[in-house]
Amino acid sequence: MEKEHVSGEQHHPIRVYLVVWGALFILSALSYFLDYFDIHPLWLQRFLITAFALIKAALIANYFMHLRFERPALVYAIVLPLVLLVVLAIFTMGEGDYVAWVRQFFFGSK
Amino acid sequence: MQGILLAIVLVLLVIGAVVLTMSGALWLPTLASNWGAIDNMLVITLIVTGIAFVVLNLILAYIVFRYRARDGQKAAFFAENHRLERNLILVTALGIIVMLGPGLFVYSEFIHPPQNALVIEVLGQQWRWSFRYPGTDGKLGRTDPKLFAQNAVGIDITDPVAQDDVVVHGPLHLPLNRPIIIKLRSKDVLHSFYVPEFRAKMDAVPGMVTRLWFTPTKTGTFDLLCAELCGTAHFQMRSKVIVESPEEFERWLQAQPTVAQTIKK
Amino acid sequence: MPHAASHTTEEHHEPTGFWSRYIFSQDHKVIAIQYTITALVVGFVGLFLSWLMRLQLGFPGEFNFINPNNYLQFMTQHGMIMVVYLLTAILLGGFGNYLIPLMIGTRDMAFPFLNMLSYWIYLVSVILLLAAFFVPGGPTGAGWTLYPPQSVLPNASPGADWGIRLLILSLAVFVASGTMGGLNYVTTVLQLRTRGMTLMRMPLSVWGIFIASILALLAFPALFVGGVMLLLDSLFGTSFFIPVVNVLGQQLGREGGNPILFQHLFWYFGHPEVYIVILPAMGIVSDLLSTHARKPIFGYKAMVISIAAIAAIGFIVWAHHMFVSGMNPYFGFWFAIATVIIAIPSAVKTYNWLLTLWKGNLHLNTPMLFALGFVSTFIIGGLTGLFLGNVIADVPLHDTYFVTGHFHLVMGVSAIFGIFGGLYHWFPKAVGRMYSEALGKLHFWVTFVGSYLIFFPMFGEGFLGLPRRYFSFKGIESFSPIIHDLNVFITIVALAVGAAQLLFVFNLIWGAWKGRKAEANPWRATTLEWQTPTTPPPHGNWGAQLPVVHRWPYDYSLPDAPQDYIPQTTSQRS
Amino acid sequence: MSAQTFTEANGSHPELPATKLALWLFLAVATMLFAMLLSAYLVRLGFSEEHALPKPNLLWFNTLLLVFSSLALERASRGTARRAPALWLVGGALAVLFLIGQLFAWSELAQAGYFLATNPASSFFYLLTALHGMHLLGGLVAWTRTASCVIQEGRGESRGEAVRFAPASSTRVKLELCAFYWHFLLAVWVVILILVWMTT
Amino acid sequence: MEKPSTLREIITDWASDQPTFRMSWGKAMMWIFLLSDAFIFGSFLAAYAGARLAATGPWPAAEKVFALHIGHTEVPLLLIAIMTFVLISSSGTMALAVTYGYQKNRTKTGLFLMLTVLLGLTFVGMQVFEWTKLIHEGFRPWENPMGAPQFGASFFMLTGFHGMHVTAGVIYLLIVAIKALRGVYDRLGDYQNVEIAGLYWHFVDLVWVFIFAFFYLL
Repeated sequence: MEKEHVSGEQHHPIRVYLVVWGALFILSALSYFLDYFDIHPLWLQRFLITAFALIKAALIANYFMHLRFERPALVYAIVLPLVLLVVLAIFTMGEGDYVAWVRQFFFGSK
Repeated sequence: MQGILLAIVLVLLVIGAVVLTMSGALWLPTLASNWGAIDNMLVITLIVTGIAFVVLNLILAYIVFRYRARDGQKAAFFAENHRLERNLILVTALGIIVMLGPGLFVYSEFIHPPQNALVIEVLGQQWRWSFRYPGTDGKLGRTDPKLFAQNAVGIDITDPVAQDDVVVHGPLHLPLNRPIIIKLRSKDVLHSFYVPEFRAKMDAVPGMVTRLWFTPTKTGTFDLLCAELCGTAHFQMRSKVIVESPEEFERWLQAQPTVAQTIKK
Repeated sequence: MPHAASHTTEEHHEPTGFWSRYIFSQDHKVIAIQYTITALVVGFVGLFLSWLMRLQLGFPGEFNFINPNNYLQFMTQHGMIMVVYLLTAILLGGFGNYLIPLMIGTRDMAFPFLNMLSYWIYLVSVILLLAAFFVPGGPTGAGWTLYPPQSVLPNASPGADWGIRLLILSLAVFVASGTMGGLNYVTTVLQLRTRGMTLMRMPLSVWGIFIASILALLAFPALFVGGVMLLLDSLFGTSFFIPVVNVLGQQLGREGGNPILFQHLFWYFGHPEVYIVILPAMGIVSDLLSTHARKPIFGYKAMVISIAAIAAIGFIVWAHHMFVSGMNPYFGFWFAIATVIIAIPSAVKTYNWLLTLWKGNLHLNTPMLFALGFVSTFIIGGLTGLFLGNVIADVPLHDTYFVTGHFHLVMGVSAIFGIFGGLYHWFPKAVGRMYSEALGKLHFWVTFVGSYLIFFPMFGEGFLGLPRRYFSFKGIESFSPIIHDLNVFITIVALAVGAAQLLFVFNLIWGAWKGRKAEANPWRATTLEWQTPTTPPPHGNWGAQLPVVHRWPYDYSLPDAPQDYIPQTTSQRS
Repeated sequence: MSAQTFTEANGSHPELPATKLALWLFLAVATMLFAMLLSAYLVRLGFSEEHALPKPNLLWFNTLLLVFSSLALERASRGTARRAPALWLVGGALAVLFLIGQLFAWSELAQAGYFLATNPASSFFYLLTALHGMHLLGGLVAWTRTASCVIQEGRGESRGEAVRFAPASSTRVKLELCAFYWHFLLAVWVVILILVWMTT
Repeated sequence: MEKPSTLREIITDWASDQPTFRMSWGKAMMWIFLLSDAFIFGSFLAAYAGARLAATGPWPAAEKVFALHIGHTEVPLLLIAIMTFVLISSSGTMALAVTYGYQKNRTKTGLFLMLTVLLGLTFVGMQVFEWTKLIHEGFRPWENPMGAPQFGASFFMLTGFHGMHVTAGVIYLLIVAIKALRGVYDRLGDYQNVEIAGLYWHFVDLVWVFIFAFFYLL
């Protein structure tokens, strides 16, 4: 068992945390301003907000939760199942859109 | 003893299943719509799965008969055979492709109704069915679930297209050999439009419209059932479907009062 | 790892006193037995409810106390009890608790206190479930699928106010209990295996339970979320799932909800739930077949891979329960293809069972009979599933008795057979006494033949077009009179099979009380639980030294070995 | 043999060729990608009335090309070292022809007035075929690199008897993996074709 | 000896007879629990997306609903922005507490844990304020003056469930902090319970990132 991978023995310089912390602030502020100034086109705004959220989540998981320093066996075991959630989201959203379309199409008033 | 008995029971099971299937006593009711393709798919699936059923159960029966514990018998040791495993997987995959492949094409047909079809609206509510036909203009008037507060079928009575629509609560009359699109609505909970002889089935969902289509190919009277649990009297939510010649159908439709005549503004 | 170190070397302090030993015990074996007994008791309630339903169907109008309302309530409670509170609880809570620590060679679960809590919370959920019989309106009658709007709209179905709320509450509590249990099982399997016990040397029972626990951890959340939203719809009048509706002439102030959304959430849980039930049963049956046929399991790797594959694919097929639900019709293509792909790993398992038996030396003891019964019912149940997964063939069969027959055989009878087989198999280890073989065999024959007689005709009824969840079929002309005769027949068999389960209960109680003393390893099995120093194993299982594993668990009938089995703890080749 | 592997006394892991596992992982990711796109396609079709898309018969011909390409590579990976280079080259050439055929199919679609943004069916058709083509292009890169090994080894063997590749030789593994990737792409293509055919 | 490839490492870990995740049981369990919890929140968000897309009423603009008046200017989403910053800050202090835990620095660990608790309490307090304000403005789970009823329902459901997690986290951290300050972990010689609590707390923050993006901003 490699020693450097046994958790509880990592030593992270505090500087790393401060940088990540700062990045989180900046990204949150950026998302906020995207919304505040209502940046157009809308798809770009939505894409950026989603992308920033994902980056923030990755930062938190990687550095604050130390996922980056864990052995890949854990990392993959935690990250891969999340794909199944993406599948769920695709289909619930597809269903929502479909129902909205049906209502628009048949009842004429959304 | 147990082994022989189990083998006999399994063989009897296979024989019973085959006889029961062949006898046709418990088979689909006579088809009365264009969905012969669905029947064919059921037959294909039945053949594929039937072969698997018979073969696997007979093998099991043979095993329990042949390899039941006896004095001096010792089990053979083998734990793997990659070639055999791969071949079995290939055979299974082939069976599945044979079964599903054509089914997907039929399904594609099922969800793409023809253009020239007669559109009839079916409204489900606890616990009865109502039907709406387009009148002389061939179009159904606008509906909205919010309008159930105003009239029982939720039609927009200010819509000019709706004036000549015909609403009936009695049996559903259908013309022979003409594609029908059923637009399903529900007033309260989930229902399901189900006529066993037509094969087609679809849930009615409140707040939206679902569709299915078929072409009646036999005259006669059929039961219309509800196939989605919809509360206490679910089992009594029934109506009749009367398939008749196009002329008779027209005559019947002309005789019905229109929305303009029945619902006051 | 100071935790782990202390756990492996120290012996457990045997708790003294009745309460801490048998009631609030943290011993995984006691908890397992508590789970099993509770689940069986509530299972008998479910069985009784099915009798009532069958009585109504077989002899409509003869029993005045069964009206359409409480027929639906019986039906709903029966489904819920059987799927969740019996099968899930007994397979994960009962077998999972008993087998995991013993089979992987550890002294207890990773978190014994959490384990105990899990049982008591489960008990609370059972009490909440049964309490629904005593609230105004009775339990909900919306079917175990709880589809809105009918499940939550007042007056739309029986028990739509207090019944449904209590049920959701009970489910939420169950989810909490299941999460505690599941965390324990997964952590234990991953972190606490004894020396030499690699993952690929675990018995398939542990594999089945392990993967099923992961499924439970990932699937129950969707049920929880669907339940919370349903509860809000019921309690606070929100409109997640309720569109504009008009119930019995009354316009309700709901707007814009989508009933199909609930179905997606429910089946995102519901389909993996099927595998939560069947995977442990598959694992148990694999072990039983191998042990009693004195032969190594065929294709162990393929078995493990197919368990994992079934679990993974099981998460992306859920909407095959919704082919005619009015969802986006194009979803059908995706879900049909994904569904039949699952047939391949399932088929692999069946082939491997048969190949395990091939050229074996089958000792047809009661557990083995049930395992063979499992294989047979799984074949028929699985194959009929292909009709329902093949999207267009599902259209005429959906919501008919074909579906009823299919899922009863594949996840009802099959899973129960796995449970019966497992209970008989491990009974000598758990109580140290033998059950009566004769009674056990009688129990098997009645149950096996009876199950086929009950559920096989249902496929025919389904082809005829008989819709399920009908209180009565009177007045439907298109159904031939044969339906009535069939229903009478099914009802009579069902009563007999139900009564036969009393044999089983009697056998267990009598066996535990008066049975012949069991040897430590009556089946001459290789797996670790049979190698414990004492039978039944005490708290801590292993005495001073943890076992060390040297081989896979299926070394039966090795050609030049002195015995026809070599325990996993044996180090030399011969 | 199985008894041996299972009864080893130590708990070490079995040897698994890393390249093989890497390919499997890559295929898993690629499958996810295509699956997501196809599901998005099906989702999207649900809320649109316009599904029309001309279906050039050329596509069937292309499919045939890809089938033969796949078969040739498979033969090459199983056949003798002497015949492998020829089969290998034929397989690659067929794949290139398939790609050219796809371009013709595109132009046929464009001539019929169906462009990337015409309707959901057409945009997804372009997207899916383009993505599939890219994967095939990537495959062709691997094919080129393997080709040089095959030719070299084939040249070395051509004077001697008809020998097969040694079962564990690195060339053999490369050939097998490449051929397997081709089968995967063939399967993906068939699924795309069938789904598009059925839904439009 | 070069570092083994990722793939090789995974295979080694999963094929060995050692604990698969090379960490304590408690930490492994927390990770598995968080995965399960991620499925709860993921399902909540997926369900919210499905409900929102199908809703018939107009979807209210979140920046208007959650605007605050400062003087006479209306600042959209101000409170939410502050809440986000508070929660991120608490994550930062938590990370520091964990680091000092590694160094077995009792006072600093306890101090930063307490700070995290305080920030968490602030967050919950602001959430309570937000709820009160909205309820005063006529927002109910079943209706709201701004449009689609699903808006209020989703709001109370998502933030309520997240708020419950934060509250539970506050209590959990408080216990850990007290234990740390009283030197329990010093006596154990092991501060990993702080790390495990940290995992939970960071996860709660991580979920808020998505709620912030998908509910308030989109």
